Amino acid sequence: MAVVEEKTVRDPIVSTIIDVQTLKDLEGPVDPDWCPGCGDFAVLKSLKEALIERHIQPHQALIVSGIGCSSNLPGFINAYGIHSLHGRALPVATGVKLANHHLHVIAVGGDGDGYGIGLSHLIHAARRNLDLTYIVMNNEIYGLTTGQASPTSMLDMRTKSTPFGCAEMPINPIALGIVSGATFVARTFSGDQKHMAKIFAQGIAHRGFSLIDCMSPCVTFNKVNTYPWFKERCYRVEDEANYNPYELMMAMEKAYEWGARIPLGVIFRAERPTYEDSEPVLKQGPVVDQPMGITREMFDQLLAETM
Amino acid sequence: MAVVEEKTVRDPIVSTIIDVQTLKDLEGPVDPDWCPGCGDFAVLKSLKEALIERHIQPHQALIVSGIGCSSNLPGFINAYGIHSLHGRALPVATGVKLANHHLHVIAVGGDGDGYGIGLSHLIHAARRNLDLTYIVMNNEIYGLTTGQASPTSMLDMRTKSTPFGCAEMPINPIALGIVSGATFVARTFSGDQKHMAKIFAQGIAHRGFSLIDCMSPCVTFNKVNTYPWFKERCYRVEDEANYNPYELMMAMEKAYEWGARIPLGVIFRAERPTYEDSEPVLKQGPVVDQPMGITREMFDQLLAETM
Amino acid sequence: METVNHKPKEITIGLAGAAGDGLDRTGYNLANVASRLGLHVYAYNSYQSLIRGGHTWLRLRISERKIHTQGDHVNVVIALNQDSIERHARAIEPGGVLLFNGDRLRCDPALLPEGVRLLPLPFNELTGGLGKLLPVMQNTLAVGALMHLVGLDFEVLRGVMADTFGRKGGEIIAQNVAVAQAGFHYARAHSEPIIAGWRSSRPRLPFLTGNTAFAMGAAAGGCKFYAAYPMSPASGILHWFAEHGPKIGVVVKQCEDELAVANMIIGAGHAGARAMCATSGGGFALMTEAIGMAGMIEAPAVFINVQRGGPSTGIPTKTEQGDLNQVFGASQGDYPRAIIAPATLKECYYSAAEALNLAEQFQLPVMILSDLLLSEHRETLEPDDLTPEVPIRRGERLREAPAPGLNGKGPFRRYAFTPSGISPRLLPGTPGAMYVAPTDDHDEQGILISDEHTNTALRRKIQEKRMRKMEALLAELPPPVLEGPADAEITLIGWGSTWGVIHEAIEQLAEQGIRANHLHINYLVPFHKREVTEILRHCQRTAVVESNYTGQFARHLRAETGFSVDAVITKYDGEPFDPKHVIEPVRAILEGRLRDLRVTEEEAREIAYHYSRIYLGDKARPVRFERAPADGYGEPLWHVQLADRKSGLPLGDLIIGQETGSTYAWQVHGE
Amino acid sequence: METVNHKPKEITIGLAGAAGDGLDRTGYNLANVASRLGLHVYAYNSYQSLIRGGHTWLRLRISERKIHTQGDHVNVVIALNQDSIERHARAIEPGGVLLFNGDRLRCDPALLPEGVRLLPLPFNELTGGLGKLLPVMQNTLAVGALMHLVGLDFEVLRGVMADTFGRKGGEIIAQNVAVAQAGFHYARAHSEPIIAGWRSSRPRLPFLTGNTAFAMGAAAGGCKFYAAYPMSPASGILHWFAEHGPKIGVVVKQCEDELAVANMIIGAGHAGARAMCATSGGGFALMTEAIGMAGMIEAPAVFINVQRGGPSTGIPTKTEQGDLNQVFGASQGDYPRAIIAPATLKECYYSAAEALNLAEQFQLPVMILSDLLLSEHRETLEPDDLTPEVPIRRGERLREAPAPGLNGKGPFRRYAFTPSGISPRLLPGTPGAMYVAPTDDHDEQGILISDEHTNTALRRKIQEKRMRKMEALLAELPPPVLEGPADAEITLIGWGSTWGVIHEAIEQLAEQGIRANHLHINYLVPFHKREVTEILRHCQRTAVVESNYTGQFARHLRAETGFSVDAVITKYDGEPFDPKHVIEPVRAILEGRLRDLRVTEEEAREIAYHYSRIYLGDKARPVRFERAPADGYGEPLWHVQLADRKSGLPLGDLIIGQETGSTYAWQVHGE
Ligand SMILES: Cc1ncc(C[n+]2csc(CCOP(=O)(O)OP(=O)(O)O)c2C)c(N)n1
Ligand SMILES: Cc1ncc(C[n+]2csc(CCOP(=O)(O)OP(=O)(O)O)c2C)c(N)n1
Ligand code: SF4
Ligand code: SF4
Ligand SMILES: [Mg+2]
Ligand SMILES: [Mg+2]
Repeated sequence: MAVVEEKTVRDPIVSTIIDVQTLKDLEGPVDPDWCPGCGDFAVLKSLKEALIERHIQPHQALIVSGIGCSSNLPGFINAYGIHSLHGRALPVATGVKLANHHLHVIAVGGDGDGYGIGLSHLIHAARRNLDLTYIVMNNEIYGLTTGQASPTSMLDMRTKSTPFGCAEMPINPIALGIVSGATFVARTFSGDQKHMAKIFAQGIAHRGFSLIDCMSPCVTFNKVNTYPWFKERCYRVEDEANYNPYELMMAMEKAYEWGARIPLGVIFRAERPTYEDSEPVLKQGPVVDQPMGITREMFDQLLAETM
Repeated sequence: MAVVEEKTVRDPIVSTIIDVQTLKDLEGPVDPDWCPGCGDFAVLKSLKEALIERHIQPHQALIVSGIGCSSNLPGFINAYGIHSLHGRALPVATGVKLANHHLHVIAVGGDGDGYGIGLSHLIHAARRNLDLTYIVMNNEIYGLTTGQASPTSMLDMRTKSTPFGCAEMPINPIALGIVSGATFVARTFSGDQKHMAKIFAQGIAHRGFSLIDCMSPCVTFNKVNTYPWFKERCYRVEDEANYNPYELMMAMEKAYEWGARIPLGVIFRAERPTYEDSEPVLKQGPVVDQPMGITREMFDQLLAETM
Repeated sequence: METVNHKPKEITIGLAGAAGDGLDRTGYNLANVASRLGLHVYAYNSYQSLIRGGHTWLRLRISERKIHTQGDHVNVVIALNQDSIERHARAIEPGGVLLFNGDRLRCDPALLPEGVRLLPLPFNELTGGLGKLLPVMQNTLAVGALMHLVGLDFEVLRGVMADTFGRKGGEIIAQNVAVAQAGFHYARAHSEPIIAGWRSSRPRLPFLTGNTAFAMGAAAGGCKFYAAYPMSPASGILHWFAEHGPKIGVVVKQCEDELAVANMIIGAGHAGARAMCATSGGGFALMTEAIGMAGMIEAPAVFINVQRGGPSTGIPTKTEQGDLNQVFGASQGDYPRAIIAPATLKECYYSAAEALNLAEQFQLPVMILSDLLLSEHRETLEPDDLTPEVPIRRGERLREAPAPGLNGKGPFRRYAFTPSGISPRLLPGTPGAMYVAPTDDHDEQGILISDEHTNTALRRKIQEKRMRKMEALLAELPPPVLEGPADAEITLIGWGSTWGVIHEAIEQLAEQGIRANHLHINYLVPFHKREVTEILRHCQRTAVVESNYTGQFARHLRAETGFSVDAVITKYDGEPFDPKHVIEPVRAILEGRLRDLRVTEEEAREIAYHYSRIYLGDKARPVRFERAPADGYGEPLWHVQLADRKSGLPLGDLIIGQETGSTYAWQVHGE
Repeated sequence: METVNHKPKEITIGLAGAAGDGLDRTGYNLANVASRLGLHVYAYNSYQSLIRGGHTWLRLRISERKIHTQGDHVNVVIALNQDSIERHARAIEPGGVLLFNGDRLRCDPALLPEGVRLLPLPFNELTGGLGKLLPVMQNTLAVGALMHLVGLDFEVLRGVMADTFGRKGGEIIAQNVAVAQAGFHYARAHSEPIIAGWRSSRPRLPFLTGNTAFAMGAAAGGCKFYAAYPMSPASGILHWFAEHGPKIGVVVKQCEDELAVANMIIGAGHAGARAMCATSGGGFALMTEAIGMAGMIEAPAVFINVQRGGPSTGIPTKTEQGDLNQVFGASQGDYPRAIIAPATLKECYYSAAEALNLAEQFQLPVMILSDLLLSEHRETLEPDDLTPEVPIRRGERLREAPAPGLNGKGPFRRYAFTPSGISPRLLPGTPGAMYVAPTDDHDEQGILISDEHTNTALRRKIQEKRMRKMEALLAELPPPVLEGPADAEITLIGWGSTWGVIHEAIEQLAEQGIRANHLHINYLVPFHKREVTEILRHCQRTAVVESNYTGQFARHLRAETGFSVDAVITKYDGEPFDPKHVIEPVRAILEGRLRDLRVTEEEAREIAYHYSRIYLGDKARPVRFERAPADGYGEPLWHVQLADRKSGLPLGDLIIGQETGSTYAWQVHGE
């Protein structure tokens, strides 16, 4: 067995409740530098409220983002964070989670980040059903790069990269999330922050992969999908008498609703074993806490296989 | 205006019918080197038959593949071809098509190629609705790399990379294709080659992006999803009295059917303008045939914008 | 038209404010006034990676003669917020002026160097009668005032405004002109101009960015397909193409990621359309696999990497030349390719066209290395510097399929093993010449050699065939030449965007009595090994000037030639070299002084400002700097006193390591 | 135990057939017989990129002493199909034997070199009574015969078979043993052994691939997370981990692509689990952006690139050392990292463990360069060559959050600007020390400096902090040493997998009276510039030996030291160097002969076989080779006569260019 030279004593992740926090406790070292009015402020606030509601302490949470205005979020909250690469929040988050599944790992980012360059990771993460929460600040534009079309920009929308109008059908994140195997798929809106916080808390509580698409207006570059535009259209599915997110086809129809009416809330849910459940090594607890190296007996056995 | 030094005279793409070909005319320079019994033989044959049926001459077709056993196909057929990179058949095909949209561009490859590493391109190509045909030889395994799990490997399947069983829900290519905006989504089976050829011909005839998922058994590495396994389960949706592929939700339910019964045929269709229709530059014909450079008047105008 | 012995006039104006203040638009309008007068302008905007707020610092250097850098000086500053006054007032040269909105801002006289005047503009008073005004109108007022201060013709400003606001209608134009006029009159009433009597009767000059030059050059050179995924500082090329594509017959495609971008342009290039794309290092990383494919299937395609500060996301709106290693090492294996580093705005234009030529003639990927400085700075050119009449060389192509049968009678041999390594192309769609272009290695016809039998013979010969193209390519490229006096004490070697600053530094060194000359390398791969070695062998002393930490080009030079330069003058703080950043190290080299990496007072100030912003709510500012011994921290220290911004009272001392730059402690006064 | 002056015995057995013939399993069983006897084996399998069919050529070299290459010879060939007889019979050395299934195949005596015997095995006759047999049983028969021919103990084969077929039950074992025995008896009755009396009383030797060694070494070194996307020739590591992960506590994840792989292991490494991945060049291209991220956020992670023939998809099942440029240039900008090139099987094991140490100690990405030869060849080791007792050095880590307040009392400074550049780590999950690890550049606490204000001071100091780690790292690494006589006529310089062949070539050169020595470089980045320069300064003549076209390492050496070697001995045809491929160029260098790149007769044969397969339906084979003058093709030619395989009648001449290797014409006889 290997000799670990500089063994380090680590506190185990404290999963018991230390204290209930206030929003102030969750303030990051710097203030957000988003444009005044940016939808991402509501997302940040909702995430803090959800962490409080779920009794998650700052050191128990790790927030991974990609690159974009929205992906600056981890810098604005008091928690562990990785501000990773454009489009790669989910694989980084997956690595963290598999190394230490006692951490609450939350991935955040923009629509370009998650539905553009990172789309494949989203779909594979969904079918993998790791216990991750993925919050997408969908402003239907590339904010940080100053206003090009995003994969959710609506047909014919004029942007810096499509001055004559977008020619591609936008991504339908809700429907995509459902068919990819996400077990919790929701939509929220920055103009309805309390509802957003509630959905975040549910998403975090959900065991398995949750995708939360947040309509988070970019007040600087998207002059179409504005707060009033959404306010006029959004309603909550919870308010519909018979809505059952566990019914796949019902959810699918809801997923396609976009126009005069835009549904908010948990559109789809399912129960499926998580990836962690199926990984035998994790039965012994997080691998970061497991012994390193191979014992002599095991080694001899492994070597014998080659002879 | 630039002086083109070595101007080359090219025949325009001959889009009229020269002659009807035989399978022999479409034989490639070398014989396929797939394992005897591999499902891809039927795909090759069906593609040849479909080209004949559509009266497409060898020089009018360009077949782009990725990397994999299946992606060797372009070498086995008499047509132009690009045997590109693992997962990149669709962007390469898109580039070809945008450069010369009079070519019939067909992308082919495996499930790992298209639903694994190349998944994001598939979804974006679908919503783009370029007039491309994409044929995926789905054997639910990585063939060329000798038998690891693929994104369509069934839950609990044992492979070289999952000796204790696959832990991820497989991709549902049909449902994914539909929600991504593909306007023609079909499933075929190598054990029903004539049907496959018919569907290929329809997919090629379809104006817009068509995704054709081919159940193409790997006789060497996939001992679960074999010919008999499929034969027992597959049926044709055309044989169902009321099946209407133009009805989204009907198609979606069909897309989820996988188990005791597996539907073959055109699962979903829609009519939408193609990307070529919306690109103003292509109204003048393929860009490969358009003049190169900028005229003096235009140049002066462009420069004036900077002053 | 310059008379002999007339030292060309010049002035540098700095505009400072927050992102979103409309400062760049204002600055470029101002620049256009000068360029319409036939004056030369060089503009560099130092901005941050955020959309609103933060700090933007735009320098406009205006001169009677062609200039190649932003220079070392600033004569006039327009400050749009309090922070800007604090940061930039101290840099104004004697005789200069600080302009700001007097209603909102004030300037502590202690901040002002001697001989610098203040010109607070009473915005409300001056614009009271001009209707409801947007905040951005304060910029307009300042520009009006500037017309007087720097002696530019107000009528030209009127014309620029008419064009700029043309689409918004006459009322808006009138309002803007009125505000500017108010500023102009106020300045005339309260201040002498600091410069006047510009000599110029030249026509309007084009004023554009390197990115626009790349785009226009490519279009002139026959580019028919441009694909991109947005990434600073390359996005300007996409924006230009998106805007102009339909007019000039270029298909423009924004893609889902850079993987798609690279693969699409290769597909288009293979099909016969000249194709290009641009990105920065992060996106380029994703393109590398495809670039190797282009090398293998011998498809023409052009890839621009506009470098920014790295590693990783780095400092995304800052300049650096740190991706040479990356571009050189793009993709696995050995394959033929070219790497070009244009040095000037004009070269951006022509190198894009030339890259498209080389890509088609030699059937390989061509990479262009630009950087934020080169791509995003704006500069005037002479009207005829750019021309649409660029040659388009398409290389060896067959018009139709060769007759059937080997020996000129066989199946089409797309990869024929010719002595030059160039195999004649034939485009897909041609009847009778079907072939497959495979990324697996293959024989002359494109048939794989990787599957049936170990074929060491064909493998060897096709690898040699491909690589032979590099010799033919090198022969086509003009070798670099030494500029300046042959007997120089020191030879400065540069690549890419540093041409301008080296050029100016050498002029200034000459004035200081130091003879330097200049070797600039445009073609990084293939490399003119023989010619460069021959030049360097005769140099007295050599130094590479480049914007990165490790001296990537100096290493490349050594790798290609075995020649080790005497020194590498590097800068890796994100801002471009000013001439002084070259001159001072050159003097140090000549005097045998070592480079001092310790934190300077200026840097200690920067670090203290950062500390104040992050930890003290931006309420304090650095006021006193003292050097102190190690004092328990293992290195000499800076004690920087911070004082309350409002009261001026000292708050505490920030202890900064002089060697590491570490912020060790914050000692609150009285604690 | 070897007596002095006893020249160690050795023999090389070649197995040739099609993929899917079960030839590798057969070969490795055979090898295990030898390794269980304590004999050393070196096995190299030359296979193609297809699943069934094609051609596979497995060489097993068995020796009494430790050997490091597949050698230059072949003494016994087991041919499983007609093609294999044709291709390999001619290479058997005098005294050797050709074995094949006499029921199906025949050998044209013209193909057989003098002194080589045939041993056709009458399969049906010998196995008639043994039940229904799978085709693969012909291999078993041959192995049985081999036991006699090469003097190995049949009983040991019985044991290997029992273990191999253990799971399939006693009946299968019995059947296999019976078939083998039939072969054994038949050989004994019809042939003398060609070697006997092996001296060995050592214990069983481990016999494994480089990939297995990497996996085991990593596991022993504390790897807790392995991610991969399948790619030859790296997949063996994935397969080993997938099989053993649950038993040894390693989480193994197959991902959707290499982008995910790289980013996942960085996430895991950041969270505190030692993490590794492996791929080949194409996949590595996709990992590069993430590697730069690891450099920036200072996350430990290990990336193995198992090189194969490039560029692009290239020759996927062939070996090459062509990715040095790529790995060196991975990602944009300058960042600290290490690149290690293990040279032997044993080093594969220890370098994986060491890479994990360096990654954690210095908090940076570590890249390992292997290649197909090193990773996929199999070799015996001494039983105690590998040990699980490897040191695990985790580097500077804090157990708990420092008390609040700057000056050891502040927020946790993850990126503290320390003199060594190493900032103490603290794992996420620790109470009270929350920080963000950003790919944007940042201050000591991880707060971005790219957004609010141009911060040239902090940017400079953090870039220097990161890069300082390279010095500390270099100091930790053992410098290379010169092996062999100090006064050698020539110094052979290698890196990676060429160690073995250089080692053996030097031995053989010594026998030929040529004194050579050997400098092998294990650490490519950082580079022991001083030590290497010092060694090379004293060498008489120098040559780098490497498997690529451009001499990437020779260039790297020049770039790092300025030292240009006298010659580069390259090979880029996909097959590894045999000792002769080093010895002959060394002699040429010493004699001042230039390298001749013209197509040899052997190569003309290869090209003709390819032509026959592709264009003549494989019905012809080359029979006569004549050199001819240029004759209108601009270069001297080979005229290769092809004859009908069955009738032996000449069919025509293939005209091949000697310089280009181009297949110019096929002249049918009588036309
Ligand atoms: C590989 C790579 N390509 C491109 C970029 C440039 N880039 C930074 S942010 C961004 C898109 C931002 O859009 P989104 O993800 O929607 O975030 P938002 O700013 O709108 O919140 C892009 C393209 C990058 N950083 N890395
Ligand atoms: C970037 C990259 N990663 C990995 C590989 C190795 N590779 C070649 S084919 C293949 C998968 C093949 O599976 P699939 O696409 O399903 O095709 P099949 O062989 O099953 O037809 C992989 C992973 C590669 N060539 N390139
Ligand atoms: S640009 Fe848009 S997304 Fe970015 S901070 Fe401003 S409002 Fe928000
Ligand atoms: S391995 Fe499977 S997919 Fe590949 S050729 Fe053989 S049967 Fe077909
Ligand atoms: Mg966005
Ligand atoms: Mg497959």
